[in-house]
Amino acid sequence: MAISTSIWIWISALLTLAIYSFLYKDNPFYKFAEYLLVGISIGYGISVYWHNTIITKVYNPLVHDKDFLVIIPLLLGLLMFSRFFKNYSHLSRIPIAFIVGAGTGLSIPSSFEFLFKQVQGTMPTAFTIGNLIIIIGVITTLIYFFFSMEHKGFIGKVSRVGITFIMIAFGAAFGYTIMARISLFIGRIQFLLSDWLGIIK
Amino acid sequence: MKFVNFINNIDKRWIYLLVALVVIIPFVFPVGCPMRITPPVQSMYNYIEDSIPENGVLLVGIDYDPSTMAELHPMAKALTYHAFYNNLRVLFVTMYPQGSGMGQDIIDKTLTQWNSANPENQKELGRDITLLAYVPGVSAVMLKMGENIPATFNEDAYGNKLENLPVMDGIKTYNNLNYMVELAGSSVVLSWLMYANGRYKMKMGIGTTAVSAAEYYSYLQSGQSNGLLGGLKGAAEYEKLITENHGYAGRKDASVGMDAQSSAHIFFILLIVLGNIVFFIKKYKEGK
Amino acid sequence: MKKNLVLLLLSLTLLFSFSFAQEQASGGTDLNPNAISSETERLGSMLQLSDIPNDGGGGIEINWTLNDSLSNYFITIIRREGNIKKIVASDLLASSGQVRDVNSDENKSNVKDGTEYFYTAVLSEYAVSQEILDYLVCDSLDMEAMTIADANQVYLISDESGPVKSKASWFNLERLTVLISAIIITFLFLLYLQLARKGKELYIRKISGLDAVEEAVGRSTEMGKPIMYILGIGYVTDIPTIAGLTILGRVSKKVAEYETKILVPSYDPVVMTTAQEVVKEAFTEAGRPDLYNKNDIMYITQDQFGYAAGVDGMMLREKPGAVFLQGLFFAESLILAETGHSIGAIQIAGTTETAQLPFFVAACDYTLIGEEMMAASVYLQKDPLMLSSIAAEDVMKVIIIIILLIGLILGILGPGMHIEFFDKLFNLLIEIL
Amino acid sequence: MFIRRTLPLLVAGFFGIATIIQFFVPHPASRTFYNMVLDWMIIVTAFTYLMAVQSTIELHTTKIKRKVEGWQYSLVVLISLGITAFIGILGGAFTPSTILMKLIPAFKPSSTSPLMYTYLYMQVPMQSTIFSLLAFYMASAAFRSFKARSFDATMLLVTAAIVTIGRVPLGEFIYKGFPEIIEWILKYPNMAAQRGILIGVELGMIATSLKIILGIERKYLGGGK
Repeated sequence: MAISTSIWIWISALLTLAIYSFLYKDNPFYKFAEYLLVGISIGYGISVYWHNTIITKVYNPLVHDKDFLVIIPLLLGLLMFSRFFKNYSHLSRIPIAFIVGAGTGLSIPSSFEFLFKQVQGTMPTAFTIGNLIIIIGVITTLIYFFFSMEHKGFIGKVSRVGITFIMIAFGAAFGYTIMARISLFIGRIQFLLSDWLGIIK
Repeated sequence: MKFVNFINNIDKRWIYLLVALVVIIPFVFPVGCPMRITPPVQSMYNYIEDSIPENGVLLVGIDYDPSTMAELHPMAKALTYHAFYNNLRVLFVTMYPQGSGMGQDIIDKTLTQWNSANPENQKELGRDITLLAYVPGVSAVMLKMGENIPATFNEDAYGNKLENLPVMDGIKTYNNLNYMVELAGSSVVLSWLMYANGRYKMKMGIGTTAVSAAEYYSYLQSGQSNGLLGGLKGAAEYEKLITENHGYAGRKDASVGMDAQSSAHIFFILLIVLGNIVFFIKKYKEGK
Repeated sequence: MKKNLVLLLLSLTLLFSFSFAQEQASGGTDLNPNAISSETERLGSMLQLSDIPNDGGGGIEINWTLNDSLSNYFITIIRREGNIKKIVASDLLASSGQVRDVNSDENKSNVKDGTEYFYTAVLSEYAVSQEILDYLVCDSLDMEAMTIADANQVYLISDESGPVKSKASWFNLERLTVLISAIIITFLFLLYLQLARKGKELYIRKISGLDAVEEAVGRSTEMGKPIMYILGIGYVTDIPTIAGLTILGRVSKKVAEYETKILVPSYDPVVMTTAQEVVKEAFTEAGRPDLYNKNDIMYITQDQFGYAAGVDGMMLREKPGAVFLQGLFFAESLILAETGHSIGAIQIAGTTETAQLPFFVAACDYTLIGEEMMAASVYLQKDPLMLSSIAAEDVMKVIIIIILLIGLILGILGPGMHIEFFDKLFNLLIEIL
Repeated sequence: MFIRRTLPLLVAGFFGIATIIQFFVPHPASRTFYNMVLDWMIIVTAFTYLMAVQSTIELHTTKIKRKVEGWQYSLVVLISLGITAFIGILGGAFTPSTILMKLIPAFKPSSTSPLMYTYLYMQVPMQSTIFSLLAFYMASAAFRSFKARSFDATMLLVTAAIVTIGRVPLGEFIYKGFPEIIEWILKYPNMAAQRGILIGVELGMIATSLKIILGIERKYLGGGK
């Protein structure tokens, strides 16, 4: 294997290095890459919204299917722009209220279902030390999140056990995330050493 | 105290440099740390090795994008090689537009490498392997595959009609496929388990990122999946298995990374320990 | 506790009706293992048809039971509606035992509500050829025939089952428990709301980290540095973001009192404009509307790492003395917290994402964990109406703990000590949840 | 006053309650409503994204006009944004658009769209590189911030260390029992605490959602009475 001849690989490699240069210190190369990323990610977002929303959800239903109900969200969306006119800026609250209202309405039932699944999963189907630990862990953690009682005396001790459980969980999550992030760095190094420079097989 | 001050005021760029070295050096001078094969990896390997007849079909779900490519790409490659060694046909399928690029990349690389290493057993795009075209709809697509795979996709990702491809001979529904390995780091795994495995009784294994591996252990326990590859380590174990049993000699993306992974983890532990020693010395001195 | 009892009782009734329905549907045809080779064997009417319960109509469920020895055979299902025949599914494994004839996105009127349908099954050893499929749906086929054959194999045809009609339900009984618990929490909430209105004082414990807000703003002012408030990458529909906005109101009021500057880089323009209004109001409340600068609350980009890079760069340029990270955070959390740590800012973080909390705990001075953060936003308002939600949540927690304890006791007595009665009760409890 | 405050609260309340009721009703009418609300949300969200684009363009044009330090970088943003959006809209997002295929016959329905090139070779490498910077930040955090200050922090540290070392070949080489220990930690104490936190968070979410629907929580509308 030898050094890559593909212009695209070179672009990727140079941009990768430009971002790593930030580890040394902030510099024009990093700044260039940073701003470039902002620019192209917005450009990408516009394109995706254009094809997946504007065309498929607004233009096609309106023009091809003659579904005039689409005009309502269209107007709601346009109301967002009232923000640019001082006297009418409050109108933009209506589309926001719509998104928030419908969003919370959609989330409440699934939150409950999720809750049930968690409680159900905690039930000890077999009597083992492990299951006992799970029940104790869940209950003490919940008691840590008690707000209408002061954490003193018995409650205080129980919530101490709860926070210990929380810390063990955080430790495990931390360990696993270290592993994943190092894998990502390994991935970039492989790209640089192999796809670009061709040093390793 | 001098030492403590030195450590405390150390420029963090030195730490960055060390991290980089700790990862890069094992690449250039690999050690090849011995590795134990974990049971979930072994069972996936055994299923593909023993339970799929020659010319059987392995379906591989490429449902990841470049952000988790480092962990999942090596798995896809190892699985493809394993299928080639056993003369199985491989079908790639993706539920995400970005997955298409990933799949094409794997097919490209594995075919070139395989054919140069095994001139006596050439593999061909369209006959032994292909990538089904991307069709939007996720769960709708999975369900439709249970009724008619060729009608769901019509074409492969290279624009060839599926009915003209030898790789698709006799493939109509999930029943004609022997095994599926789903590679993903997101909730799409659950959809596959619900539809392909739950509704159509497709035998399934999962390959996923280190972050999700802990979560997906529960699918292993429930028997919805009979194997699990977790993170770069899982991929490395799989590479080890095909190396030992089939004499695989190509590039081992994951195994090569394992030395780096090991050394980086040790380095992290050292950092934490050192940081704490300094912390306690300082506390002790201040306490006096 | 009374409510809890009602929940149990209601769910109990529900459960019985379910098991009753299932009993009705059971019972099947056992078949001679050699059935397929013997042309005289009858399959009988092996299919059980039913409307799929709790759906929006347009769905028929077809069940069958076959002898285990036939589990590797293939089943093809044909539907008849008047004289029109259609293949519903072909080459199903006989062992799968069930298939659903439903509407799909491509064919929305596949199954019409109220229409009478009849179903027939065809059993074969190997996959069905296209010719046979065509033959099965053609008019000339006599549905009374029991077997047909082609060059490869013999096909066994069952008696026709039906008629069956699909219908739409108005209430999904499977979701009754959700409805009941939603009613319970709403009731508790309204109860405490009423109590609060009548002047009952609701207690909320001190949340460490909140008292640090003033200290952080003050120290930052002393050093002549701005404050940075990061709302994460959530949208205004995300509850953690809303909680973050509430805390922002409080922080910016302090900022106005200290006459310093607050920077709010945003990920989402709606969050940005909302944040602008929140800050503007807080400044007005503090009597310093003149200090409010709309441009200090700016939009960066709606791209996770583009945002992280942007905020990171801004942090290094502006060197804020205090950094607040309150909202929804994902992988970018560590970049932000570590950069904040490196410029020596006091950091107060809070999020509901469990995967990110370890880094906040590690790199920040104070961290509000999960529900603590949401409680903090309530605590800051000190509004009795708001506090009532905390009280309702705590009662729900007590209920959950009690259910868990009941489960534990039943678990010890039932699956643990194999006392059948408790075993049944335990399974019932699991079923309800 | 009505339009400013009451109407938005009514809108939020109506759609909140309607979507909750929808959850319990499987009838086709309710499903049509559900799909309609989802589509509406997608459309309105697209407009809020448009606002985002407008804000960015405004921010950077102001910088360029005023020649703020580093204004050249703002030019980078505007130019790259313009080019990407242009080729994206004209040339298709994931697969080439029909216009592009007519203009340049080399593009087939199965080939990669031009936008995907900027995505695969510019956006992706930069994003995954920034992601991998986390490995470095984490190293520095491990060194500087991970102190066994208290019993809690010690627990966190010890667990993190066991998981970190036990999940790599070298760790297994050092002590064979590591995988079992880690499995145990993940399955029991870790799972228990995760559940406890999640139950708390979900309860908090439900309570806040209720307050929104009832019109008690109104921070999302911005301040103002």
